Amino acid sequence: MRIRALIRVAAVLSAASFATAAIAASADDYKAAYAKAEAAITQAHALRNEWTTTAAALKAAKAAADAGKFDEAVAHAQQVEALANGSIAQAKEQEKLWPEAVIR
Amino acid sequence: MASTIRVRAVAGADTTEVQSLIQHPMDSGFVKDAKGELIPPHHIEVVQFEHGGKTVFTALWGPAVSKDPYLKFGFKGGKKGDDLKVSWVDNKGASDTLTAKIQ
Amino acid sequence: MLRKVLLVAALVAATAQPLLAAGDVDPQADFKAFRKYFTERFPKVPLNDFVNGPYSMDEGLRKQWQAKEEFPPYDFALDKGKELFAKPFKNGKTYADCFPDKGIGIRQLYPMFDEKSGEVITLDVAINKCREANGEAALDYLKDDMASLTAYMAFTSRGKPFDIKIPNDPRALAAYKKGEEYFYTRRGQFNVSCASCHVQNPGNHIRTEVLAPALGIMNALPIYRSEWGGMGSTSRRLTTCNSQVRGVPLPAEAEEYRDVEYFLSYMANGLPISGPGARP
Amino acid sequence: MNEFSDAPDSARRTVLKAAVAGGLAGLGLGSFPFPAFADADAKDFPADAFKQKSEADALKALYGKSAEASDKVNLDAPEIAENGAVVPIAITSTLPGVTGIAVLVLENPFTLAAAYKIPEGTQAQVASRLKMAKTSKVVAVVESGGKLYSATKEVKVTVGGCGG
Repeated sequence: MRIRALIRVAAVLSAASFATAAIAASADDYKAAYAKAEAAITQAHALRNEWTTTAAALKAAKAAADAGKFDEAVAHAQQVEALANGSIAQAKEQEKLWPEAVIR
Repeated sequence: MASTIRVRAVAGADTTEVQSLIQHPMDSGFVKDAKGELIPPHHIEVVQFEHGGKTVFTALWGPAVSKDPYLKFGFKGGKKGDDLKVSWVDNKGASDTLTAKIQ
Repeated sequence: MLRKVLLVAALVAATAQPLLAAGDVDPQADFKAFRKYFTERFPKVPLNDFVNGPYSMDEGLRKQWQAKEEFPPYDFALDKGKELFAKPFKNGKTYADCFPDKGIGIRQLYPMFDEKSGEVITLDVAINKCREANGEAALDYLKDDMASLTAYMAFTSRGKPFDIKIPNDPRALAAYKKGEEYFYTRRGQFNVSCASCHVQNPGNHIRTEVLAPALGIMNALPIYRSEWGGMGSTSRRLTTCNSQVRGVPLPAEAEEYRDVEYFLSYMANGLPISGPGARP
Repeated sequence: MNEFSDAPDSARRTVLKAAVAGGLAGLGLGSFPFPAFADADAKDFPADAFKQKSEADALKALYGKSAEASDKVNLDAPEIAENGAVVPIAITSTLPGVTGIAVLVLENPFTLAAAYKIPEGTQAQVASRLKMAKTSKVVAVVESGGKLYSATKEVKVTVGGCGG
């Protein structure tokens, strides 16, 4: 399960960096990526399961955007989305799986 | 203001066992604060214990002694009800003193 | 392990049935299984010693702890708590007016299910309710004053066995269940639950710490940690657990935290309060 | 001390008694935040010895000589420190006429951690708690009859006590 989650995140991340390497990103690309990231964070928050790394990546995205480095900003925003989605998937999966861990 | 010094001195048959705890940050000088700046060394340098007008123990401490430092030692003599005076001074000149009764 | 989880996931998906119906909350059965698990896994640890956390698991650590207990570093926090506890509010009343037995020797009764609000009230929450009822501002759950106050109240209760009641009220049972769920749910980027550490790995090292067993883990709270260089409240401990596994902590005394404290304290019924504890 | 396993009540009493003693001591017997400091004197403090980075230099600055190993110096320190911020260290000696005890942590930035003056009538024993930056040899030094004797033990530190 843990391994699977990590693989999932890693796959998304490598896809993201590949995409951004191909074409230079614009402010609009960043806005779009940021909006998606924000939506994922909101959902994770509602599930009361955010990861600390998500917030850190969001900060990095904003900083890069402020510096006009949109390639980097988009990559960070996509990372945020991937991390937030990871925590969402975890929360949903655990809703079903937790009883398996109970001492009986 | 409560004293920075806690002492427990218990008279036995032959010797008095003393334990003390002193409230002090004992900053080593190697730790950084939240802003990333080094907290300057701030530590107790000398602790003295006196019984019957005589110094029975002296501790000389560098910055490697733990926060709220603890000490345990024993001396001959001392009986229940005697005074035991404890004093400390730190590297910034702050100090405190307390006279406790031996139990 | 991985295969097992996958298998379970497949089963769950296939049957698409909730594993637990609403009716089958059985705290007593859980209690028995929980106790059996720990006593069988650690046959050499006397039952009442589980409350000493990592010190019940490791002789080297235990010796250092005992040396520190000769004159515990939390002595100052304890005195501070005593002072705070006795200090009258502006209206002349004190904490003693809010609690059974004037607040002395009662820590083992918390968390308590409050029939009026239908919620679990921890000792820390009860302290703030007392303050607010007397026109005082609430204390920060994560800060020193709350830690000192609860340390003193725990100290006056040392040796008294946990006596947590789960009344036959659907709201109390639901809170218990939520606490249990929180305890066993994996979270944070490290994907671990409270149970991953404190059920599956007590006595083992995580990085440099020896993990405490879940049985009796609440009995020592609040705790003085050498790592903190001071006394920390139950809220501080729980939120730290979250951030250590790279999860964003919930607000202090959030429902989940109160419920998990309820669950764990119930599991420790009969075991003595040992708080305030000292931990690495 | 099996604090709660065998005798919860007596353990509790011990701690209670201790708190009462501590409380009384703190209560009435005169505590002044910044009194004229008559007895312990900052001038007594061997600042130079506490700035040395090696065992030999620290001992030279403190006592003007070096130490030889002795089984009459007993150093009680944990094999693995639970936290480098608080490492309990106890030193005792069966040597006659002990006048001083010192403890050094060789890997700390400054090796000398503490020195104690032992007047006649005071026992050759002291327990305290020290900070250790990392795994290190700890050396206990006892001054007896004008000579220095030492005992050494390695203490493993996994969580350093110097923060930062």
